[in-house]
Amino acid sequence: MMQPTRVIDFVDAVAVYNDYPALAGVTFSVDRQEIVLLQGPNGAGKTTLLRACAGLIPVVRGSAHVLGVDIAIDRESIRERVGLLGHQNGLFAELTIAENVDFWSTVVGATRAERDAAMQRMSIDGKLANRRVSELSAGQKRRCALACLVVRRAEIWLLDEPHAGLDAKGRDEIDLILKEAASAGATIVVASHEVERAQQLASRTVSLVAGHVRGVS
Amino acid sequence: MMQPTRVIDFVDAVAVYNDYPALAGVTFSVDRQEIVLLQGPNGAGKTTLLRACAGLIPVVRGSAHVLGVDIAIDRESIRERVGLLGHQNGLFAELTIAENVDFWSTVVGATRAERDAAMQRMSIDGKLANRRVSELSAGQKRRCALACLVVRRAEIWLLDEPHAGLDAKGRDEIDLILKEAASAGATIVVASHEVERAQQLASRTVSLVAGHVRGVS
Amino acid sequence: MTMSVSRIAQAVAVKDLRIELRSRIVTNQVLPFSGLVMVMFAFALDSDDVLQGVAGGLVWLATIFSLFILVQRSFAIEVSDGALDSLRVAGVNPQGIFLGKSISLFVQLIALEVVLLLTAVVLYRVSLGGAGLVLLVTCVVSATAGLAFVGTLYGGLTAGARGRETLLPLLLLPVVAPVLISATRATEAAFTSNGVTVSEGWPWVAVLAVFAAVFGLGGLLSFGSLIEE
Amino acid sequence: MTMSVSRIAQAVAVKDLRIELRSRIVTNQVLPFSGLVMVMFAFALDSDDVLQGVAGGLVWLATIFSLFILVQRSFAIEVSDGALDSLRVAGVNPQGIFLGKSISLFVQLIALEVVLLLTAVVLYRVSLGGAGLVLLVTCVVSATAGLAFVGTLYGGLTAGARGRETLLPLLLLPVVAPVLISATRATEAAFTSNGVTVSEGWPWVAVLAVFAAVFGLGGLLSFGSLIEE
Amino acid sequence: MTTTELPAIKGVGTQATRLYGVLALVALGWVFVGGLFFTPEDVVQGDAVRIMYVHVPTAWTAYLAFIVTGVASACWLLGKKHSMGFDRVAGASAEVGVAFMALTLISGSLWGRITWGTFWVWDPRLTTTAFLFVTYLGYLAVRGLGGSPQQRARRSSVVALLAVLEIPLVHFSVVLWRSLHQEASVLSPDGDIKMDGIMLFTLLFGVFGFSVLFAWLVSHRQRIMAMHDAQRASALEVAMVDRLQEASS
Ligand code: HEM
Ligand SMILES: Nc1ncnc2c1ncn2[C@@H]1O[C@H](COP(=O)(O)OP(=O)(O)OP(=O)(O)O)[C@@H](O)[C@H]1O
Ligand SMILES: Nc1ncnc2c1ncn2[C@@H]1O[C@H](COP(=O)(O)OP(=O)(O)OP(=O)(O)O)[C@@H](O)[C@H]1O
Ligand SMILES: [Mg+2]
Ligand SMILES: [Mg+2]
Repeated sequence: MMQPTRVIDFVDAVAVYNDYPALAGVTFSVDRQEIVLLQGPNGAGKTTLLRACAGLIPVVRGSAHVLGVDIAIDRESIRERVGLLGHQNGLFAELTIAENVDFWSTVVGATRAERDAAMQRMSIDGKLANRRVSELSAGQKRRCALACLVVRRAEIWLLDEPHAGLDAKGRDEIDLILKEAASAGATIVVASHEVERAQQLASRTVSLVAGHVRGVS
Repeated sequence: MMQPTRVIDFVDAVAVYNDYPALAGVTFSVDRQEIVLLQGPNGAGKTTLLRACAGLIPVVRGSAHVLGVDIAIDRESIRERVGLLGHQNGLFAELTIAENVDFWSTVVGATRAERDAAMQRMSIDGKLANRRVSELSAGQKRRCALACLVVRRAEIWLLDEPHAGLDAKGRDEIDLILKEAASAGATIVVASHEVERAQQLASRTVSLVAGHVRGVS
Repeated sequence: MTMSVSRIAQAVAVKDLRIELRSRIVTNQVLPFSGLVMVMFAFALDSDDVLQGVAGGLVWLATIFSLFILVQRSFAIEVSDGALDSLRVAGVNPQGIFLGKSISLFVQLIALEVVLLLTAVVLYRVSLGGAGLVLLVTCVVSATAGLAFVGTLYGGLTAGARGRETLLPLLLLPVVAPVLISATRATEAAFTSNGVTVSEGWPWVAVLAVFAAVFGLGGLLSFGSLIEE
Repeated sequence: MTMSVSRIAQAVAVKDLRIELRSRIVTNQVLPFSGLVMVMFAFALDSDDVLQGVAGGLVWLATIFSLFILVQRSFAIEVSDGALDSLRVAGVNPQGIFLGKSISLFVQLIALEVVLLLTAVVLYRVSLGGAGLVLLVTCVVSATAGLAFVGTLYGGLTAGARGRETLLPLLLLPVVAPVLISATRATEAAFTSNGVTVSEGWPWVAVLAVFAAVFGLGGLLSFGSLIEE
Repeated sequence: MTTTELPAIKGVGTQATRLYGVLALVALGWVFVGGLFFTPEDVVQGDAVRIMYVHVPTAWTAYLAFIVTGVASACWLLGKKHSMGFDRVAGASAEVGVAFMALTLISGSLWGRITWGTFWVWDPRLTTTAFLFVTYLGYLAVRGLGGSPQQRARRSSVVALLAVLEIPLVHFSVVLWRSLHQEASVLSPDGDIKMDGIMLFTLLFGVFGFSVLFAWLVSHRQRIMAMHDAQRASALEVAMVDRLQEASS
C-alpha cells in the first residue's frame, strides 16, 4: 500500500446538485495524520465537501484525489478506507445499539474486542446497549452512530458536526478518540459550528464561504 | 385572559415511553418572561420535558399546569399559546421556505408583514426563500423552522437545541430574537448542550439527570 | 387568534395539492400504476366474458389500491419531518386539517377515476346513456367523498405508527369494502352491464352517500383525538 | 479488510429478518392484507365457478401485491436514516447487499405463499396430488427466487429517489407479469384445475427458472452501480 | 452579473438529417398514396387492411427503437469513457419508440374495432404489447428521476438492458399462447411470404419509411438533448459566477 502524505487533494473541484454549484471551485488538501476543521456559514458547502471526499457526490470539474486515487475515475478502491459520519446517523431503528454495532463489525470485519472497545469509548454501557435505537434520545443515537464509525478503523475519518446533540462528556470523548486516531495514523476532517471547541482539536482550519475556500489558518 | 405569573408548573411529574419513565418525578416551574435553560447529559429527559410542556406527551403522575391549566385534563385550550421547535424541523420538503412560512402564517393567522419580518430575522433573503426545503443544507432548514416558530408569536416558546446546526451568525440571531420575545412578554424554555452560550441567554438553569431535576441555578 | 375551520382546511388542501403538483406523483406514477392494476386483473382472469361483466368492479378496485398509496403519501408528508407534531402543538383546528386533507385526496382521486372510467369505457366496450351518466357522476362523487373521508380518518389514525405502510391497507380494506360493492353495482347499473337497469343503481348511490356522511362526520368528530399521542 | 460476499450477504439477511421479526410486519399486517386481497377478489368477481378456476392466479396476484409492500419496506429500512449511504461509503460489497436482501425477501415471501396456498386449497376446494405437489414446490421456489431478485434490483434502483413509493410498483408490475402468468399456469397444472395435467406445468417452471437466473445475474452485476449516486 | 455566451443556434439539421428527412418523406408519401389507392382490398378484410401499412411498420420500428436503446445503453455501460452521447441516443430512441408503440396500439385498436368488432381484447400479443409500452414508460420515468447525469445513465441503462428482453416475448407471444392476433406472417419462421406483390412492396416501403423517420427523429432529438446539456453547462457557469459574488461579498 502506497502511503502518500497528501491524503486528500482537491484542486478547483466543482460539485453540483442539479445545476446548483454547492462547491464552486474548491482547492483543498489534507496531509496524513492531520486534523482539519471545516468551518463556514450555513450553506457554505461543508457537508457537500465531506460527501465529495467520501465519493458520495461526484466532482464534475477540477481534480479530486483521495489516498492518491482520482475519485472521478475510481471511487470503489478507496471506499473501504474512508469512514463518514453525516448529518444522519445511518442506524437501523428496530435494532439495539449492540446489534447495530455488531452489524457494522461483521461487514467491516472487526473483532468482538474492537466492538466492545468502541462502545465503551462512547460510554455505552450494557443496559443502554440493549435498548432499541428507536427508543433513544437524540444524543444517544449520535453516540451509537459514532461507535459504528469507530469500529470501522478507517484511514480517513470524515465527520459532519460530530458534536451536535452530544452532551459535554460525549464531546470530550469524541475529541479524545479523534486525537488518538490521528496519532495512530488516521487523517481527520471535521465540519463543525462549535468553532472554539473544534479549533482546540484541529491543527488547521479551512473556512468555506458560498462554495469557495475563504481562508486557511 | 388570566395572567398567572407561574406559567409552567410541574410537580412530581412522571412521563413514560411504554414503561420507561423518561421523567421520573420532575418538579419544575417557570415564571412569565423568564428564559430558562434545560441542561443535562444525553438521555436525561430534556426533550421529554419540553414535549410534555407542549402537551405532546401525557404526564401520567404528579401534576402539570401550563398557563394555569391542568394539562392532564385539558391540553387543547393552551395549545395555541405554546410554540415548540423540536429535534425535527416540521417542514414540508417539497415546498419552498417562503411557502412553508406562508402556510404557518395562514394557519395561525399572522399577517404578511409578520411573515416577512420573521424571515428577515433569520436572514432568509429572497433568493433563499424561493428554494425548496429539500434542496437546503441542514442549517438552512433549521433557519426555516425557526422562522416558522417566530411567526407564531406564542406566549410560551419551547426550543429543543435551537443552536444545533446554526452558524455563529444564526446563533446570535436566534438569541436576540428570544431575548426580545421575552422582554415583550413571552416565556422561554431552551434545552441545549451549548451550555456557555445558553447560560448567557438564560436567567436560570435547570439541570436534569436521569429523569430527575438535579439542580437549579 | 383562532383561525376558522374553512381557512385552515383551505390552507391544508392548497398545500397538499401544491406538493402533489410539484412531485407529480398522481399523474406520473399512480395513474399508470392503477392502469396496470386493471390490465393485471384482466390478465389474471384471462377471460373476455368475465371482464365485460366486471369492468365497473375493476375500476373501483384499481381506485382503492390507489387510495392506499395516496393516503400513505398524504400522511408521509406530515410525519416525515414532524410537521404533524408542530400542527398539534400549535393547536391548529383538527377539523380543518381533516377537511383539508380530505379535499386534497378527493381532488386527486376524482382525477384518477375520470381517467380510469374513460379507459374502461374504451377497453371493455361498455355503453353509457344520458341517465347512466347522471347516475355515474353522482356515484363517483359520493363514493370518492366517502373514500377521501375514510382514507383521511385512517391515515390520521396510523400516522406516526410504526409499520404504517402496511397497517393502513389492512385497516382500510375491510372498511372500504362497502364502497367497493356499492360503487361497483352503481357503475354496472350506469353501464347497464349484466342486464341491470339504470334505476337499479340509485339505492347503491344512497348507500355511498350514507357512507360518506358517516365517515365525514366521524372524521370531524374524532380526528382531533386520533392524531393525539 | 474486505469481507467475503457470503459473509456480508449473511449479515444483511440476518439483520433484515431480525428487523422483520421485531416489527412482525409480515405476520401481523402483510399476511392479513393479502388474505383480504383474496377475499376482495372474491367479492369483485362474485361468482363461485370463476373462483375455482382462478384460485392459482389469485394466490400469485396477492403475492405480487405483497411483494410491492415488502420491497418498499426492505429499502425504507436502509434509506430512512441514511444507512445505505454509510454502507456505500464503507465500500461494503454491493453483491453481498444484493444477495442478503434477496434472501430475506425470499424467506418472507415463501412464508407468505405457504399460508396463501393453504388458504386457497381450503377455501377454493382445489385438489393436489403427489406429482402436483412436487411441481408446486418447484414452482413456488423458482417463482419466489425470481420475485426476490427482481424486487431487490428495482428496490435498489428506486431507493432514495423521491416518489419511490409509487414508482416502484410501476416499474415492477410489467416486469413481474411473466412470473404472474407462468406461476399461475404452473399452479393450475399442479392443482389440475381447468382440465390441465400436471406435466403441462413444467415448461412454465422452466420459464420461472430462466427469469430467476436472468434477474439474479443482472442484479449481481448491476446492483453496485444502481445504488451509486 | 455577466451573461454567458450561448452558442448560436441555427437549428439542429445537418446534411445527413436533411437527406433522411427527404427519404422518409418520399417513402411515407408512397405508403400514403400506394396504401390508400394502389394496393388492392383484402379478400376478407376489405379496405381495413390498409391500416396494416401503418400498424406493422410502427410496431417493428418501435422494436428497432428499443433495440437501439438497449445497444446504446450497453455501449454506455461497457465503454471506458461512459460517453454521454450514448446515453442521449438511448433516451431519444426510447422516446421515439414509445411514440411509435403508441401508434401501434392506436392503429391496432382501430383495426380491431373494424375486424374483431372491439377496440381491445385480452389477447397475449395485445397484452404483452401493452406491457412493453408501460415498461418503456417506466424507463422514461427512471430517466426523469433526477440526480446527476451519470446516475441517470447508470440506472436507465440497466433498465434498458432488462427491458429489451421483453421484445421476444411480444414477438413470440402469438406462438406461445394461442392468439386471436395475426400470427407472424411476414417474418414467419418458415420464410415463405404469402402476400400480394404490391402489398408487400408497400408494406416494406412503410417499414423503410418509418425506420428512416425514426433515424431522423432520433438524430434531431439527440442533438436537442446535447444542446440542452450544453445549456445546462452554461447555466452552471452563470451559477458559479453568482456563487463567487456571494463568496466575495
Ligand atoms: C390494439 C391492438 C393491436 C396491437 C397492440 C397489435 C400489436 C402488434 C404488434 C406488436 C405487432 C408486431 C409483431 C411482431 O412482428 O413481433 C403486430 C403485427 C401485426 N398485427 Fe397487430 N396489433 C393489434 C391489432 C391488430 C389487428 C386488429 C390486426 C388485424 C386483424 C393486426 C394485424 C397485424 C399483422 C398482420 C401484423 C404483422 C404480423 C407479422 O408478420 O408478424 N393487429 N401487431
Ligand atoms: N420513543 C422512545 N421510546 C422509549 N424511550 C425513549 C423514547 N425517546 C426517548 N426515550 C428515553 O427517554 C429518556 C429521555 O429521553 P430524552 O429524549 O428526553 O433525552 P434528552 O435529555 O433530550 O437527551 P438528548 O440530550 O440526547 O437529546 C432517554 O433515556 C431515552 O432513552
Ligand atoms: N439536495 C440538494 N439539492 C440542491 N441543493 C442543495 C442540496 N443540498 C444542499 N444544497 C445546497 O448546497 C449548498 C451547500 O450545502 P451544504 O449542505 O454543503 O452546506 P453546509 O456548509 O453543510 O451547511 P450547514 O452548515 O447548514 O450544514 C447550500 O446552498 C444548499 O442550499
Ligand atoms: Mg452541513
Ligand atoms: Mg433531546
